[in-house]
Amino acid sequence: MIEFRMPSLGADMEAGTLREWKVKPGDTVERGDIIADVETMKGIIEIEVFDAGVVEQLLVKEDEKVPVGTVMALIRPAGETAAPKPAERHVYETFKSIVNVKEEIPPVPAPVHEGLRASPLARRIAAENHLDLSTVQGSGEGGAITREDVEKAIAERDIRLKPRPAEPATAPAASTENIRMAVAAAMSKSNREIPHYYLETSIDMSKALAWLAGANRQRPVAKRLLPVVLLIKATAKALREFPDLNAVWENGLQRKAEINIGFVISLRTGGLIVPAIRNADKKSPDDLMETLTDLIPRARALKLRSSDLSESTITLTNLGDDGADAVFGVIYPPQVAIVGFGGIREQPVAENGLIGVRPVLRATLAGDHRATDGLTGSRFLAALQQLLQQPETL
Amino acid sequence: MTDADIKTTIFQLLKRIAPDTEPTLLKPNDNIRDTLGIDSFDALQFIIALNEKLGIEIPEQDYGKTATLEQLTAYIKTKER
Amino acid sequence: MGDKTGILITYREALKQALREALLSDDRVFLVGEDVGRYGGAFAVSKGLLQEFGPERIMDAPLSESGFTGAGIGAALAGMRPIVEVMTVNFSLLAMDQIVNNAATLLHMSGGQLNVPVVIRMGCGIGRQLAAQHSHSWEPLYAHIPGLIVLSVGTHEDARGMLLSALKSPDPVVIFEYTYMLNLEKEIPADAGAVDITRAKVRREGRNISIITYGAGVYKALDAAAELAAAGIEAEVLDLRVLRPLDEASVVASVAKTHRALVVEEAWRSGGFAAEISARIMEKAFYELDAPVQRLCGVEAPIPYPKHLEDASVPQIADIVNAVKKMIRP
Amino acid sequence: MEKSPYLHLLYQMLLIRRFEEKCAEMYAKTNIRGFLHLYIGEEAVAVGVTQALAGDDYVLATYREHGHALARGMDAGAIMAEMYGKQEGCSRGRGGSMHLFDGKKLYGGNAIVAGHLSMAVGMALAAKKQKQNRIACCFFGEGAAAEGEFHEAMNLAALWQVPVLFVCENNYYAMGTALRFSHAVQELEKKGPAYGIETAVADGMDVLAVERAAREAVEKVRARGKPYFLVCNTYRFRAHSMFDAELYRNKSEVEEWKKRDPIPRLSDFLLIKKVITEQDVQDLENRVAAEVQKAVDFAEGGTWEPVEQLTKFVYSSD
Repeated sequence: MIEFRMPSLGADMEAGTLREWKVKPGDTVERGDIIADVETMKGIIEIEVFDAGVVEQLLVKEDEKVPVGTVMALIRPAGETAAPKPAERHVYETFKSIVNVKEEIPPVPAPVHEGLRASPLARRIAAENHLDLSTVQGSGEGGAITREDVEKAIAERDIRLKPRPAEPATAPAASTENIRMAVAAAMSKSNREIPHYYLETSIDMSKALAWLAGANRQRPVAKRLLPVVLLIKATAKALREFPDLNAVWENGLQRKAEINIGFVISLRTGGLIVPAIRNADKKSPDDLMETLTDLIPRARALKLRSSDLSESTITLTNLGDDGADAVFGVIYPPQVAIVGFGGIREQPVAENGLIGVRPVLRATLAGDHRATDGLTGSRFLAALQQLLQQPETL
Repeated sequence: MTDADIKTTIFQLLKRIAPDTEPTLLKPNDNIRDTLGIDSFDALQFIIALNEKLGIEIPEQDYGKTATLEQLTAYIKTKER
Repeated sequence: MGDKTGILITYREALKQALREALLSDDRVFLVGEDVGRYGGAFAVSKGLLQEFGPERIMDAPLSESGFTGAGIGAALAGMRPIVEVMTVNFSLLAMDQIVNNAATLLHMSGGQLNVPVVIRMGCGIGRQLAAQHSHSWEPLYAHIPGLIVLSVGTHEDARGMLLSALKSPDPVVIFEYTYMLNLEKEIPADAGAVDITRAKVRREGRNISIITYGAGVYKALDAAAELAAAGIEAEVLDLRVLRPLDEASVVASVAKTHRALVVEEAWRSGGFAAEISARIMEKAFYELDAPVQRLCGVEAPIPYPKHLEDASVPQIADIVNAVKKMIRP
Repeated sequence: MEKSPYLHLLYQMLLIRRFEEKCAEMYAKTNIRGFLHLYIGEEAVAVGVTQALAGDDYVLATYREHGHALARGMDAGAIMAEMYGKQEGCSRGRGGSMHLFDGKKLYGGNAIVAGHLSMAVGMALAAKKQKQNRIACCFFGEGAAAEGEFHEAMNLAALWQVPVLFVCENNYYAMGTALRFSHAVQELEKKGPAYGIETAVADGMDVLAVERAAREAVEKVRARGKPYFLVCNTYRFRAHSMFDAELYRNKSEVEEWKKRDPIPRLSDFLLIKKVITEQDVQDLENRVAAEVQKAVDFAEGGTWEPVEQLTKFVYSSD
């Protein structure tokens, strides 16, 4: 039997409150399925399961707060059989059709509400396409929904719904307080434990913005890029040369193979959420824009998955054009650096003895002095600046 | 489209982009982004939404002409044939 | 340069040609078993080989399956490449101690020092009205045992080639040959020889359903697929060939393509090999499935003598056709 | 000499011979399928030994057991129907030629060589434990004597001192492998004493000799409650089974053995001694022919077990 435990989603998480089970005993789960919403100090997080099997028992009640590591549910691994229990009736019904086809297949009872009959493939395609299976008419054995049914339903829906309707404005109640507390705890820990050093450089953004304006003119509205994707990409590329900054400090410096940039998203209601942009160095500006388009609305709706949050190797904070001129960040432990970008400002710049006006960005680095020294940080910022002078290569 | 229709559409779209705001409380000359706390990302999403819903394409250089509710409504009307 | 022209050959003749080639190509190879020499082989597979190779290399053994199988294992340990013929799988139970406790374990028990390059062939299967003590499908029994390589000769191509590859194996190989097919004629390339004994093989491509089978099921499934094609259903036929170690990737690949699987075997249903295949699909391809995996297996009774009951005991072509139709058009 | 006991021996051997000749015919006509192992030539052994046994003794035989079934008094019709696969057969058609059973007269019909020897030991053990006067009699070929199970059964029987009569029907060929190629010591009678089991050899082509040896053996087994090993040297005139090209022996050898055919041997002896007449022999032939025909008619008229009953008798509760 697999014990599903309250996961740790970061070094700072000590406990979580179960808000909602997304499964019930008897449900089949696959690795990666969302099985619960857990409210943490970071907000409501969708919790994934990492094993395949059948949910045997739910041990934690909704609204119960339990420490990390607490067994929350028992999952019977795929292939393992259990003594039949009344609770598993619906699974049994679902797979009842696995009988000797030489025998008469017994008449299948009319589908009951909780026992929606759909093939795994149909379920998977439906999930990937956000299709509600209860709206689909099944044509398979015993009324089971098959791939064909789902594909037909998706095609029909896509014709019907263009453009897509507004999502219902029923975002879960933001637990601002919790998020505030999470930020407080992490930042306090950081300030207590991490000896920060700070560096700043000014970057001429005229080439980058010109390239961007040109690129955007040729694009449909939906494909436009924001300056921030260039900043993310440049940071990620620069990090390749400075692996000591893309690391964590846990009993010494531990470099990370992947460059996963924690991107700070501020909530209008206060507080921050920092989902990870995985392998940012390998993504094109368009890919990065797409990632942001996926992450930001979900973050603001407090609908991030646990995997969105737990893997970043460095943090990037961007105040944007409405923000202050520069930001000196507080490192998010156990990371060892945070990159900060202020607003892009028109500034007088001396060039060849003349004063010109240029859009200027103030980029900062806060580094963990246990891990690196100012020299490494300076070289990193220099590299960042160089990269932003060649936007077309990003 | 009447001014009222345009306004309703704007409110709907803003509500969708930023569900935790109250766009209907906007005054005609309020800066939309500042008042609602909308960042550049949300602003772009709003422009995309306007494009999808009304077929209007606002080029980047015109962003300055669409800062307030009043300006935006007027801008949309000029773009309508 | 190979000769790709086809020759018509019986399953028996293909087996014999493989034996002959093995004996010709390696002096260490010898055949031992009951009636392999003077009698010409219980099923005439080794007929004429005694005359060609002499009694040193074609060794008649007394009825003592445990004894001569153990001797084969010993000879393999000591540098020979014996081919042990256990006439039929039912008699192999008497040799099972040797196969399971010695051949399969020595390498591991000795910490990698002693490998056992023995090849053990046995006739098996159902369909000759030989009743309960001579009609067996015990491939799953052997496939259960780590340390063995278990091959199922479902086609003439494999009848011609599997033995040669098995003799190259440093580890014990058990080969199941199907007595029911001995007289069956099929075309194989004139230059047919050793075959890959690590992979399953798609014997017919299709996109609507995977019929996964082995041994006696292969030609039945192919016949069924031909019939189904006429009805507009494109069935893929996957011949597992190697039951241990199982080529799971080919199973998953086929299911990922067709999204439906029917597993066919003559062995009994409970704890059979179809159960293993079905479980692997659940583990590795669950989200590819558009219908529950189905099994067509032997009916769980000792095999009876009369033809009509024997036929009803194992899946037939019509059963496969019906099962597929039910899965695709419920 | 009394007439009827001799006539009875002749009748039984003749019945087996004619019955099996009919089997060969029906096999050729595909009315009988599967393996068919004929006993022709060896009739004296089953008939001779059976005379010495009591009705409730346990008898176990090999897959070459038609003779034993008939000698034990099983109905020829039920046996023929079994070979046809009809549900009126002695094993409801499920067993065929190799698996003739009768809950009182014959415990098979066992097709795994030497597999039934230790069963015989167990049946004798049960008789001993239950203080019954029964013995077990186990027939097997000389091929079985090479199997480990033969040696295990012999040792157990001697160790536990159980009333079992092992009858080795040495026909010199295990399928196609001659005795000299399958036994290092070809005097099979030497294998009994190795286990401390009293052993005798009989001429398996002479029914009177077999009967004499068997009576002495059975008497000893029953009286002492100990095993006994009887080797009957005999010969099968037919192939091992219907699928047998007989590459392993030459025709002259077969012809030589046929001169010792147990049936003419007995009838000639009785005719010379004037115990019987030619007419007696002719009457016997007629009677046997009628009986065989009746068996065939019974089998032909039999019915097929419905497919629905395929899984019947897998468990006792079925």
